[in-house]
Amino acid sequence: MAALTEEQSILKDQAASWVEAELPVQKFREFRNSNSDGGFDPKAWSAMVDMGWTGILVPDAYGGSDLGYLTFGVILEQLGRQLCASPLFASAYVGASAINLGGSDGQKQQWLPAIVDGSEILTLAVDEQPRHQRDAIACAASAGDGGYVLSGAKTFVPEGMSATTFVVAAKTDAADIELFLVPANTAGVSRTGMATVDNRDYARVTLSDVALPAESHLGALPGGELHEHLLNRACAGVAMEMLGVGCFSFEMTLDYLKTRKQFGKVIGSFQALGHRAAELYSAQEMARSCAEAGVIAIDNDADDQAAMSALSKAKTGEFLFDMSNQLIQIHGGIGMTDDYDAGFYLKRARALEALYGNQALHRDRYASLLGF
Amino acid sequence: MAALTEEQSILKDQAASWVEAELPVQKFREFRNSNSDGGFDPKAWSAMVDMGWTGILVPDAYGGSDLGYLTFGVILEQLGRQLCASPLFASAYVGASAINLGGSDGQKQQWLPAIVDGSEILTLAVDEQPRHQRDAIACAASAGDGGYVLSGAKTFVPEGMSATTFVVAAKTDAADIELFLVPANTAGVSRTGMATVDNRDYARVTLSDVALPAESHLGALPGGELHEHLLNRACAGVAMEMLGVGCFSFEMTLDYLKTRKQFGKVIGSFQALGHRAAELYSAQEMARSCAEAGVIAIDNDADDQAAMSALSKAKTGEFLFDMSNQLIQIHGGIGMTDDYDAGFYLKRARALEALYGNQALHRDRYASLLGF
Amino acid sequence: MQNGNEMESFRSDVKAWVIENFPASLRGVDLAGIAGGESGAKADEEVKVGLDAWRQKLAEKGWGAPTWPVEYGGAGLTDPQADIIGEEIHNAGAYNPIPHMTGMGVTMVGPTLLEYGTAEQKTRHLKGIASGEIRWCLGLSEPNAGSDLASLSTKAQDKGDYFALNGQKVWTSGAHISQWCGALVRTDTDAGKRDGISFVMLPMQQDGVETRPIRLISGISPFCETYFTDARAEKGDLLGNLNDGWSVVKRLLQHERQSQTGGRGVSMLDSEPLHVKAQRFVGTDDSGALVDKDLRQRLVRNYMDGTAHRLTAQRITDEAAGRVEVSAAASILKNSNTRFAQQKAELALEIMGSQGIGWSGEDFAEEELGIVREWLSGKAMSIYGGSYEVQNNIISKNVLGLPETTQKG
Amino acid sequence: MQNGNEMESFRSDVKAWVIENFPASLRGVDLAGIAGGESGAKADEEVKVGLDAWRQKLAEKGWGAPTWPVEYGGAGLTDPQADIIGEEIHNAGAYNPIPHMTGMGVTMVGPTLLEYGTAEQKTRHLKGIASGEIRWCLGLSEPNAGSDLASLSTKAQDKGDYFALNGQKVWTSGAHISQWCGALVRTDTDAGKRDGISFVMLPMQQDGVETRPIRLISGISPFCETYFTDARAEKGDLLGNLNDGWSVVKRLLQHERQSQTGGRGVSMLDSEPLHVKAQRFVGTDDSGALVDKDLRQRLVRNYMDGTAHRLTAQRITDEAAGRVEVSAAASILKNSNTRFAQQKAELALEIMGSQGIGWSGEDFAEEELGIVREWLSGKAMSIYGGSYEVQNNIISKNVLGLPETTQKG
Repeated sequence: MAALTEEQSILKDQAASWVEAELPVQKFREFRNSNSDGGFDPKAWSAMVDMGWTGILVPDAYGGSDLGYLTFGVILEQLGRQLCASPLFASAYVGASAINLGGSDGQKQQWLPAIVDGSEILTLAVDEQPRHQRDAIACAASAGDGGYVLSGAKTFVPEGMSATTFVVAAKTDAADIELFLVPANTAGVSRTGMATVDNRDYARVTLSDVALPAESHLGALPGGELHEHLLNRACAGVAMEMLGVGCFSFEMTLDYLKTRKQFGKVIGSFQALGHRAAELYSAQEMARSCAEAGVIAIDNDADDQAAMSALSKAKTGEFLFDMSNQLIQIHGGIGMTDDYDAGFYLKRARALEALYGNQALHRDRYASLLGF
Repeated sequence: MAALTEEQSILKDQAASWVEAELPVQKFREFRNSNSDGGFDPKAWSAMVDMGWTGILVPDAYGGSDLGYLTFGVILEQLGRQLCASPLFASAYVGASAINLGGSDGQKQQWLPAIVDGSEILTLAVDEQPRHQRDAIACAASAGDGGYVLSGAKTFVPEGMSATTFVVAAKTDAADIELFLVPANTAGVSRTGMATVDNRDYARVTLSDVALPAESHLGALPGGELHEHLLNRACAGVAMEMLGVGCFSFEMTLDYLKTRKQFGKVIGSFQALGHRAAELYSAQEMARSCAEAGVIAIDNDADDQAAMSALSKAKTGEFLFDMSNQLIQIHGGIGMTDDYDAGFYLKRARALEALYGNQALHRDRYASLLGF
Repeated sequence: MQNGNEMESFRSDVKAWVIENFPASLRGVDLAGIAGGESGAKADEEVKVGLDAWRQKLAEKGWGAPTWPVEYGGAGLTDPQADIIGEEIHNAGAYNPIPHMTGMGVTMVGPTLLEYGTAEQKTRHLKGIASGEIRWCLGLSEPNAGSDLASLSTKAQDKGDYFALNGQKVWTSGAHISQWCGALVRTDTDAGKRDGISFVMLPMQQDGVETRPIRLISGISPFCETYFTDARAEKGDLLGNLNDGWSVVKRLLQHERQSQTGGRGVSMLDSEPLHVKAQRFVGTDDSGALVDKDLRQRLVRNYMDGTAHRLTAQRITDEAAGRVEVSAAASILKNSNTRFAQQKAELALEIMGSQGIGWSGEDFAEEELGIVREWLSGKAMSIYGGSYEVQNNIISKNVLGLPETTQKG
Repeated sequence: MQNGNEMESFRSDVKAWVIENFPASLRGVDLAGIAGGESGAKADEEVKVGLDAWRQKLAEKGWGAPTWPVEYGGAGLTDPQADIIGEEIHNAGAYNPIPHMTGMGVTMVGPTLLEYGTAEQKTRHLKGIASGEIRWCLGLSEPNAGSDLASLSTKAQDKGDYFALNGQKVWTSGAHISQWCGALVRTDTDAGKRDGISFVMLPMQQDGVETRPIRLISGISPFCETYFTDARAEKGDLLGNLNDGWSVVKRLLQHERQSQTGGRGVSMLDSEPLHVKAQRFVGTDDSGALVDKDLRQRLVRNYMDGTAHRLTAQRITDEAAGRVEVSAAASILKNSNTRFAQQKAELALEIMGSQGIGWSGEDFAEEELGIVREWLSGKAMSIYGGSYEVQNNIISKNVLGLPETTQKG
C-alpha cells in the first residue's frame, strides 16, 4: 500500500486490530439476525469517537487531528474488511468534508466539534432516483423570510435513520445546486427506513415546506462546485471501503483454495484456479493503487482529483464485482449458504457499487474529464 | 453445423476437399512471396467457375443453380479455412446479390450469365473512409444527358484491381443513395492497388465525371433499401468466411496443444490451457450458430434478417478476435515467425473485422434494430 | 419425424385443448412457485382446487411426461411433439405444473428409470411421477465431496431384504417435501472410489430419515441436509446393478445437464425485457438509444450471447447426424446458458440502481425483490449440476480429446 | 535518499547539461531504431557523427549506466537520480541511445555481472557496456525448450583453458549485430535438469558461431537462430560457479522482467493519444464525446488499465518496506503492462479501420504502418521474457503460496 507516515501507520494498525477484535463480521451477522432496521452498535460508535476517527478530517482548531483523506481511507478499508456498520463515513468523512469545504467560520465552529465528539451525525442526502446522477436534483430551495424553504424527497440516504442532520442538495430558484444543513427534527422532515440486501441503514426522507434559517446554507463555495468536490471525495472514500471488502474476499478465497480438498488435492493446486487467483490478485493490486490514488489526490488538492476519484470508484468496482462473484464460485455450495459469510460480501459489494454512481457512470466521467 | 440438403452437402464436401487439395494456405504463402499486388490464381478461379460456385445465387433462368445463401456461405467458410484469395465473394456473392435485388430483367439478362461464366468480375465500391459507415457516401451521381455522371473516390474496394465492373454507391441530386454499374474501363475511372497486411486485392478507385447510360442504374428497389439489403447480405457472407478462418485457427491450436511438449508434458494437459481451449471451442460453436443464422435468415427472407446479419458479423468477429490472438499466444515463439502460418490468420482476421463494419458497429446496429 | 402438415394439425389440436381446459382461476398465478413447493409461494383454496383439476387433466392426456410410454403414464409422443405441447401451453399463458410438482421426477429420475429400471420398477414408480403425484429428491452430494461426487461415504449395509443406510447428504433439493429419494450410497467399502457405489430408491416418510432445510443467501431454503440413520431401502428398489451406481448417476447427471441448458422457466427477470427496463430506469436520448452507453454496450452483448446460446441449442437439436455428442453439447450449453443468465441478472440489478439492492418492504416492487432473489439464487447455476469448471474439464477432455491435467506448468 | 532540495538542484544541473550537449542534428530522428540496430532504420552521415559524439559525452558522464560504480563506467548514482536523468533527457526531447546500443548489455548482462562477476570480469566487460561500445546478446532459449528453459541441450565441453560449445539457440535478440553473447549451456549431462547448467560469455566474431535472422510476422528480424559449432568460450568468462548457471539465469530473467514492466520506449503508438486519434478517425458528437460509444467504452477501460498499471509500478517502487518482493511484483507488472499495451495496439488498429490493415505504400502514413508493425511485434510481449502463463504460475506459487499444479480436476 501507499507509504504512510508513522502517525498514519499507528492509526492503521490500531484500526486493523480493533476492527478484527471488536467488530468482526460475526457482529454484523448478529446485528442482521436481530432484525434491527439498519443502524449501528452505539458502543462501537463511541469507541470510534474515542479513538479519534471522527476527527481525522477536522482541523486542530475544531478539535480534530487533520490527518487527511488517505488516513481516513485506510480506516474505511479496515471497516470494509469486516462489513462494519457505523455512521463514521457518512458523518465524519462526507459530513465533515461538506462543512470543511462549504462552511463559514461560524458553521465550522458550530458543526465540526459536534461531529468530532459524535453528538451530531451528519449524512448527505442527494439521490432522488434509484440510479445516482449528480445533477438530477428536483428538491427545491426557495428563498423566503430571511431563510429558505425546502421541499422534495430523497431516497437511499445512507445512515438516514441514524442521522441527526441531513446535508441536503437542493436547487435554488436560480436553478443552482446548493447544500443545506437540515436537522432531522426540523418541522416538515420525515423519514422511513429501507430494507436492503446489505442490512445497512438507508432511509427515504421527505421534506415538506421545511423552513430553514439563512445559516443553514453552506455558502463558502459556489454550490455546484461544493457539490462536485463533495461527491468526488465521497466516491474516493467509498472506493477505499470497497477495497477492504474486496481484499478480505480475496483472502477468504485464498484460504479456501489452500484448505478445501477435491479429488484428493487442495483445489488451489488446480492450475485453472491457481491462474484465476493470480488474476484476481493482480486486479486487487491495481485496485489498491487506484483507490489510494483517489484519496491521495484529494490530500494533494491535485488538478486531476476529479478524474482520480472516478478512476478509484470504477477500478475498485471492477475488482470487487469480479472478486465477489468468484468468492461465491470458488467456495461452491458452501458459499451459497446463509450460514457462511460470503453472501454478505457479495451483497455489500453491489450496494457500494450503486452508491454515488456505478462503474459505468465513473468510466463516462473519466472519459469526459479527459476530453473524449 | 446447420442441417443441409443432400445437394448442399455434396457441394460442401466437394469444396472442402478441393480447397484443401488445390488451394491450401501454402498457395497463399507462395502468392504472397511472389510479391504480386493482390489478385488471384486464374486457374483456381476458372475451376471455381467450372464447379458452378459462381452460379449459386443465380436463378436457373440465368444459368445458375439458385442454391441460396447458406450454400454459398458454406463454400466461403471452406475458402476462409485456407485463406483463399479469389473474386468469388466480391463477384458471385455480393455482385450477384446486387443484380438479383436491384436489377431489371434486362440487367439480369446482361450481367448474371456473365457472372456465372466468370467473364465479368463485379465488386461493390462503397467505402470512402477507412472506417466503414453505411451511409457516409459523398460520391455524387448527377442526372444528365439521359444518364448519369458520377464523381467521387472509393477506397479499400475488395478485389478492386481484378474487378471488371464496379457496383458503385453514390448519392443522387435528391440525396438518395443509389447503386450504379460502372465498367472499370469507362472513361474517367482510375484505380490503384493498396498493399495490406493480408495481401488481398484492395484498390482505391477514382471516378472523375464518369458518364454512364441510364441502364447503369440498379433501380428495381429504392436505392437506400437496395443498399441496406446488399450490405446485410455482404456482412453475413463475410461472417461465414470469418467462421472458416476462426475454425481453422482453432484446429491448428488444438493440434499444437496435443503435440507440443513443455516441462515433459504436452501443453494441452495444463489445465489453464485446457480450459482456455474449452472456452474457445464454446465460442466457436456460438459463432457458428450465429454465422449460419445470418445466411439462413436471408434465405428465409426473415423479418429479422438485418439483425441476424449484424449478429453474425459481431459474434464471429468476437470469436475470431480472441481466437486469432490465442492462436499466436498458445503457439508461443513459433507463432511469431513468418515461416509459420499463424500470422497469416491473425492478419486476415483483422482485415475481415474491418470489412463492412467492425463488431462495435454491428453491436450498435443490433441494439438499434431491437429498439434500444 | 412427422411431416409438416401433421405437426401443424397436432399443434392446433393441442392449442385448442389447452385453451379449453386451462382453468381461468389459474391465470396469472405464479404456478411455478406453488408447484415447486417454494416456501414463499402462497395459494388460496380456489387456486389449489384449480391446480389439482388442471394437473389431473394433463395427467390423463399423459402430458406430464409426454415422451414416456403410455403404459407408464406418458403419451408416447416424439420430442418435437413434446416441444409443441410446451410451446402451446406457454403461448396460451398457461403452465404445466407436473414437472415442478415432482421435484427431480420428470426431468431426472424418470428418464433414468426408463433406461435402467426393471419392468416392475417402472410400473411401480413412473405413473406417480407422470401424474405429478409423487415428488422425488436426489441424495447425491455429501459434505466434503462437492464436485468430487465419487468420494461419498454414506453406507448401505445389506440386511437381507433391504439395505440400511447411514450417512449424510447435502444439497438434497426439496427433501423436506418429497415422498421419495434416489440416493447414491457405498455398498462396497473395499472397492475403488467409483466402484462399490450403488443407486437405491427409498421413501422419505420413515423414521430413519431426517431433513434440515439449508437457508441460502437468497433467503430461501430449497435444499436440505438429509440424515440417514438406519434408513430402509428395499432390495427391489436398487436401480441398476449392485456396485454399478456410478453408471446410473452419470446418466442421471446428463439428464440434469440437459434440463439445465436453458429451458424456459417463470422468472421475474423475464417479466420485462432488459432493454425496456433500462429505458424505464435509465432513459433514452433523442435517437431512442439508452443514455447510459456503457450499459447499452454490455446489454447488447448479453442479448447477443443469449441469442447465440439459443441458436446453438436449436442447432444441436437440428443436427440429424449428431456430430457433437449429447453430453458434450450439454456441457457447452450449460456453461453458455449460465454465463448468459448470470450476466443478465447482474445487468438487471445494475439497471435498477439502488432499487436493485432491495430486500423487502414497500419501497420495492414485488418484481424488483424477485429479481434480487433470483440474482442471488442464480449464482448456484455455475456451481450445481456440474460446476463451470467441471464442464470445462469435460469439454477439454471428452470433446477436444486433451489429456487430463498433469503436474507442473 | 537525498533530500528534496538536493534532488531539485541535481535535476536542474542535468537539464542544463542535456540542453547544452544534445546535438541539434539528432532532434526528431528515430534514435531508438538506429541504436537498436533495426533493419529498417536509416541514418545518414550527419546523424551517425552526431550520435557518436552524443554517446561519448554520455559515456564520459557515466550516464550510460548511471547507477553502476564509477570504476566500471557508471556514475555511482542512486535510482531516483538515474530516474531524473532519464526524465530530463526525455523532457528535452533528447534520447539516451546507450542502453539500446548495447543490446542486452545495460539492462540484463551488466546488472548480473555486477552481482555474479569476479573483479576481473567486471573490469573487462562493464566499461564497454556502459560506454555503449559493445553490444550483447543472450543465448538462452532453444528449439523445443520455449518456456521450459531448463530442458536445454547445447553442450559445453571442458577443453582445459576453454569450453567448446555445440548446439543451437533461438530467439537470440540481435545476435547478428552483437559482439558478445551470454549463453546458458549444459556442462554436466548426468546432473538433474536444472543442475549441470552453466553460464558462459563468448565473443560472437569467431568461426564457431553462425547466426541466421528469423523473420517475424511483423516483417522485421530482430531475432536469430544461433548455431555453435565448437565455439570457444574462455574459462575466465564463466559467470558464477560451474554448474550453477541456473542461479545466474534466474537473476538475469528477473532483470529482464523488471526492464519489461513498462519502461517508456519510442513508439508510434505514443505519437498521438488514442483518444485524439479516435476523434480524428471516428468523430465526436455535440458533447465532444466519440460517436462510437462502444469504442469509447473500451478506450476508457484501456486508459484506466494503463493508469492502474503505472500507479502500481510507482506504488511498488515507493513501498519502503517492500512488502511485495521484487520478482513477484515484476510478474504482476509484466502481465498488466502486456495486457494494457496489447489492448492499446488493438484499439489503435480498430480506430484506424481499414487504414489499420496497411502494410506498405503511399496509401498509408508512416505512423500508421508503424502502428501495424508494433501491433504485430507486440504479440510477443506475452510470450517472451516469461510468458503470460508462466507469470501467472509464478504469482500463484511464489506470491500466493498455492501448491504446484497437480493431477486431475
